[in-house]
Amino acid sequence: MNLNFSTEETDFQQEVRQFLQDKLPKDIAKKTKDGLHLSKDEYVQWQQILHAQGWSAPNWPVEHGGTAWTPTQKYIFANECAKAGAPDVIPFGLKMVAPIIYTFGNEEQKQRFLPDILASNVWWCQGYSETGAGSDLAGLKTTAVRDGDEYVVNGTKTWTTLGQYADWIFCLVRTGAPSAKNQEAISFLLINMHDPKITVSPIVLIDGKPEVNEVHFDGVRVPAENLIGVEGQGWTYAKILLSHERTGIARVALSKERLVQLKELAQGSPDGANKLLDDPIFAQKVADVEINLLALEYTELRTLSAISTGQAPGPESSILKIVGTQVIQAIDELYVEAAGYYSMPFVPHQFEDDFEGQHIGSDMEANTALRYFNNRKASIYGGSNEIQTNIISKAVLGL
Amino acid sequence: MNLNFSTEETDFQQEVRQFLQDKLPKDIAKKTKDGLHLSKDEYVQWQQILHAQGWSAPNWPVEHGGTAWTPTQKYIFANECAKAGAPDVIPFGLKMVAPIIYTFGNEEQKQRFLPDILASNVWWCQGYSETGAGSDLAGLKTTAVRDGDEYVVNGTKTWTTLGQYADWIFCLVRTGAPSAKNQEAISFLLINMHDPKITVSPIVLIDGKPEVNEVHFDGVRVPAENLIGVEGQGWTYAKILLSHERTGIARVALSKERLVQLKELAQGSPDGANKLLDDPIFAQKVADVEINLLALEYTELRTLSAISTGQAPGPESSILKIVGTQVIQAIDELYVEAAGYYSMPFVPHQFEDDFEGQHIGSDMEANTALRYFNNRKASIYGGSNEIQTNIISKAVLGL
Amino acid sequence: MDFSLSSEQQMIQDSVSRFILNDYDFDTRRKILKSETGYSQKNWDKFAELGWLMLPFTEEDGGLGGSMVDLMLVMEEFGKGMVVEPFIATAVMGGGLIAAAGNQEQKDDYLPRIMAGELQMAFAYAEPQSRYHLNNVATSATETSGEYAISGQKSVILNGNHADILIVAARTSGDQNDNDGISLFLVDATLPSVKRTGYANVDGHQAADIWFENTPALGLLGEKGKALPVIETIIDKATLAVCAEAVGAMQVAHARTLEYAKTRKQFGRTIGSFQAIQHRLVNMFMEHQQAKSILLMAVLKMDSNNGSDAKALSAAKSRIGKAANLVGRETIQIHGGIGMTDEIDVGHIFKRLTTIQFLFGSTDMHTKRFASL
Amino acid sequence: MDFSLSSEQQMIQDSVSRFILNDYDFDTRRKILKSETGYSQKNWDKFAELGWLMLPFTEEDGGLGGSMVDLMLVMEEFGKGMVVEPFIATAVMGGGLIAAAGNQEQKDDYLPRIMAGELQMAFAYAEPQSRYHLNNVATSATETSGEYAISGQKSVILNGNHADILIVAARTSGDQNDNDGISLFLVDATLPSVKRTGYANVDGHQAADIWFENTPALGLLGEKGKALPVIETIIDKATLAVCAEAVGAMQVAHARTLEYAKTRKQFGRTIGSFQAIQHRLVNMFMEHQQAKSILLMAVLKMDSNNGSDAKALSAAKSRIGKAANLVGRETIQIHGGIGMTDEIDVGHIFKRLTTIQFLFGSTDMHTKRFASL
Repeated sequence: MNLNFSTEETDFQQEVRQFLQDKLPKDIAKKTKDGLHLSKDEYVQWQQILHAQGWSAPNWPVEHGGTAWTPTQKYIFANECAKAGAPDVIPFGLKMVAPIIYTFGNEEQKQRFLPDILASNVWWCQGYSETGAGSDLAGLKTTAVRDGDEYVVNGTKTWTTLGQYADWIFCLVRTGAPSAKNQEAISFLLINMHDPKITVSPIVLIDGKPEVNEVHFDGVRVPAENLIGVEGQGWTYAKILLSHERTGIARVALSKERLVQLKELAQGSPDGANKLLDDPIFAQKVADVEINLLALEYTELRTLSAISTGQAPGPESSILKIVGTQVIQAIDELYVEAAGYYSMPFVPHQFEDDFEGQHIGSDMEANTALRYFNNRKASIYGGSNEIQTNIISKAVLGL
Repeated sequence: MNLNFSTEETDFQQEVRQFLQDKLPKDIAKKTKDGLHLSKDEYVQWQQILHAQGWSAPNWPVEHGGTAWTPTQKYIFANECAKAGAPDVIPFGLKMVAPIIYTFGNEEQKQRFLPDILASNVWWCQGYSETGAGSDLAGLKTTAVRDGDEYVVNGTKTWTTLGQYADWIFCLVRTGAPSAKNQEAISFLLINMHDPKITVSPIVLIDGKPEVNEVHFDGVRVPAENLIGVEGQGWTYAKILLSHERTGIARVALSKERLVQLKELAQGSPDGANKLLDDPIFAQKVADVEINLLALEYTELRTLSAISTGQAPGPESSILKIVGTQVIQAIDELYVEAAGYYSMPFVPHQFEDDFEGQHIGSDMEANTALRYFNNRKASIYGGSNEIQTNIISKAVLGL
Repeated sequence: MDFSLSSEQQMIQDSVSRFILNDYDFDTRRKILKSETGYSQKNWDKFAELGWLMLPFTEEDGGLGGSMVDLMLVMEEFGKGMVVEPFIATAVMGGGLIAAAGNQEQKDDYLPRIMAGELQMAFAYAEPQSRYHLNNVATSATETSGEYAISGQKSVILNGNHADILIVAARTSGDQNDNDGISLFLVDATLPSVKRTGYANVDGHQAADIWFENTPALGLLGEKGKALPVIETIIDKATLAVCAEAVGAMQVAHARTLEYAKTRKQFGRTIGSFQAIQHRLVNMFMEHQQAKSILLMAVLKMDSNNGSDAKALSAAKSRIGKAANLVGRETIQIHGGIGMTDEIDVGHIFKRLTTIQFLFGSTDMHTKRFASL
Repeated sequence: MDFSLSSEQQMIQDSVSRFILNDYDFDTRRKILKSETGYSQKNWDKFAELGWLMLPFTEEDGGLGGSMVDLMLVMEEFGKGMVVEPFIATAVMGGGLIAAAGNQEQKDDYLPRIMAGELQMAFAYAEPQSRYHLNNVATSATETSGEYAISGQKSVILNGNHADILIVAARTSGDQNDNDGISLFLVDATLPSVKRTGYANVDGHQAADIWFENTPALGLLGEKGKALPVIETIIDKATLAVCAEAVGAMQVAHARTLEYAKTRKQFGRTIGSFQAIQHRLVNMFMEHQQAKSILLMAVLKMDSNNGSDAKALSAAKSRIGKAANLVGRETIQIHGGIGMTDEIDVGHIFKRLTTIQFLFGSTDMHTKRFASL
């Protein structure tokens, strides 16, 4: 057993640090640390900086533009990015549709789509969920009926995160007869969002932001060449992807950085004659979360270690998403508590770049409740924690 | 709305206090406060003192020896008893079989059994549970086959609390064919424990005490006149009783008194240079439990108030058992924590009356872990908390 | 011992309940939130007309002799509709302070107008550094020939942007954390030396940060330097009000979630047929019942102790805060994505249940206060 | 970064695992508990023979250079069998103190006998008033012409009744709570001035309260008055040992409960088919995994820091204490009545998981210590 980084790994860490210091725009880093929403341009700007460095897609195969990093390097990269305040890359292109294209797509599709995803020239969004088909995706109703060389798509996708910016959407659609078994009726289709028969309507969430959307397809004609793989295999492709991507799912690096900031906030939060962090009850709650996060970090490292020594990830990897979201939400609550009265004002305009009025509380304080509200989704989307628990119960415990 | 006691109620409170001061044996009170097991003689002694006062069966109808107290009087009585350290009466005769006898028994059975129960001349135990039929009583297998004027009983009952002392046992037995519907196959039978074909084998629990037993029936012949009510109705009788008895199920009075003592213990527990109760974390945990108990007390009072104004108890009454056991077990844990290292020694002999050696820790400390272990049963027996939750889900929430 | 309502109390409850049902549905509330003031003057007039603004005041002061029970009844129903009109700021705190500390002239001047719905009030007590410590006051009032001038900043003052009159806690002597030396002042909120930045809170309630710079006071309210006990009592009363509101809100949250679980299908079954969801719905139910019980405890103890029982109040705030936390979180989680949207009420209930946990002192702070008393 | 075991480490794990499987089943353990000494000399001899008693010592001291990883491997397996032999008292604490603080003569005198299984040790540190504060020492040692005489009481000393040699923490100067002025002494446990009351703890481990009255010490161990850091380091090492033990015990507790849930039927179905039970079993599983992870963290950090990392250790004790609490309680609750009986192992696992939560400092104490470092 050995916890130490090799010389190569230490060098790599240094290289990442230097890159972030030189290339990460300061305003983007500040917004990210304060937990503020970035604009489309800011995301694209950062992802293109990563691309220029060759680091926009660490998980891709090298021949398509991946980095060939070891799990340890990915761990180092994630930690350094979080510490520096680098925003997460928007996952829909780089982390979600690309692996499906390079794994199941044909050569033409790879040539056509992957370079623009790698370079963040094109913004993708995800079309899985529907009203009535949330955690239970097999119940989806959007249809794609073959008509000559095209599919005609009708239906509505929902919870489409940042779909308002998207050039393309990847969809699970029903191509089989309604009576067909669910698994064999679903296909994976790429659709150009600029089609006039697509309308996007924003859904405002409880943090007041239109982060997600409904996407309506009203007789959209999609070339059959946009079908990935075989008709009727879409659900299989999507599931393989879900179980494939483990690195970073626990959001350890981000939570570590947020705890550092939380302690700074609490150290600076007056509590009458004292500081909030001197309150033994608050300090104990922070320590509890910090300790749980430390355990989670080692749960993730156990998984990485298994992968890097060629073993299959053990049962411990199944808990990463659940515990990861529990930690995120616990940290959110502590932020709200640290902000006290200043968690209450709803002042989104003060985060605008051109805002010149009186700031209410610090930006970090004013954002705590919104972030708390927004992050309730962490235990709901991507397979709710209840679904994750059912999966562990069945797959790991054999119940 | 009105929280105050009437003059009559205040007078009654005074009368109860005086009685307890005069009549409750001091050694019994001390043992009870320290959470120690009492001997059979001590239980009987106290119950006969209550009987002499006419207070051994507050819930019984007046014609059989009840007190005709109002719910408020019962509440006062329970609180004063807990404060004074009066032990609970053993429930099997006075609170469990007696109501079944006076509600469903015939005149002869009432004459024969009730006076001795009232006077604690006879010790009863309960024969419901069996291996394989715990929370799911309908699965019980002990049979009573009619043979002339007798039933022949075969089978084994388990978890029979204090059955080693019992003169009589009340049993749920299967009188119908194995194929009959469960509800119609079960009868309620009273059986004399002195029958030589009954053997009692103790089950040692994790606190090291043989508090419960297995009771084996090996062809025991029971006169048919010992059947209560109608054959096949036993399960109905037992269920009516279970839903009937609400007063005191939350153990509020006892928990209140134990919290008072816990705070005394923690106030006297050195913690290096300080006292344990000055530790903000420990104090907060005690306060959390105390507050939850206060809420529970008012949940019980809401139930009593509804009953005393002639209404049906509301849905709030369904939570009394669950929250009551949660509070009991939380208090147990705090006691163990307060005792620290002195929660660990297993020294049952030092609680014996004639023990003359060196005491290890105070008696209260030395008993904390045993009580903690023993009270894990509180959420298991009498319908486990899982069963209670299922009942609320179905009956109250309509799920 | 009797927990049933008197016929007068039943009437109050019915009246507020009808209002919520008929005049305060979710869409109406949304419109109110989006209006310029963020609350409805029409509703406020109605509150006055129905006598609800008289409830917190004794008959001697021209009110309806309102007890804590009355306050509980109103606020529990308000909680079911998530009422955003500034009842607590104006009637409970503003009017309450004048009733508790004012001289006859001040009472005669303000109370009738408050009860008539003609005057909006705010109580400016919290400061950026004070957190929940009511004795921590940096805002100062200096006296010059009988006139007081106030300087300092007040934080997140409910109804602070709409108030006609502010009651300001300011220090007339002592150090920042002294219990003695805090005084209350009536201040004309429209003076140019009162700078207000108003906003809505995340729960839709209106609030403001307020800066005073040598602002002349209309007058001293109560005894100079001795305001802390009065402040504590009125904050406790306001705390009781939000406790009752939370209990009402939790009832709706639980009912909505139960209803959703009974209708929403996943994997071909209603989600309420899954035992894990059932047990969590039972847990929410138990939390709500325990919250309701401890609210009753605090109300009855305060009423039997001249309207003040800090230990009982803190027990209630602590326990209700815990319940609000669990019920709020579970409401969203069991609803899933739809519960996260601005479109339906549960997300808004969740937000209000969240702010109530921190309003007038956090759950932990009240637990600690309970233990210390 | 590599968490796989070396072949030597794998051998240790296999060897202890085989012993538990073949020689330490539940019935054998019951017989050991009921024996006069409460532990098995035969097993102890075997521990010596297999070299396990040499594991905690460096090669320089004649041991096997045992790292924290080695200690973890042994203790995790011991936890699966709930081993009651005094490995921690004698080898980890007793021997560990001599190795850390003793002079060469003392090492030569004691360590070989400890490693050979010929000497039983106990570390007498806790006192009735000290709780978990290692600096709180009232027991005194007074010097007369180079000889020390010890007086005072020590509480719940593991293996205290069977130890041949005691190591006693006593104050040679300073006030009761001073960090300076604590010294360690070797004491012949069989002297008449050493009064011992032995007993089994609720978890089956042997312990004693010990009274010293002008008891002559065999000698000073380490530097006079400077023992506190040595004591802290060795108690941390013992704490790590029980943490590893708890992780092993939790694994068995979870496995037993899972097995029971898959076979026990209620209402015509296995209880493991009820979703509420499934989710609770998953929760237990997650607690065990998190406990295992933080144990690894502490072990690796301590090993990379000369065997000592108080912050990492306290994090582990805190997190593992929480996990042990939940896993222990759920094991009993899901088993129901049968889990409460002395007859099967789960009740005993529960008891050991309970005592470990308070041994060498409670969960809360270690959380606080983590935050303070």
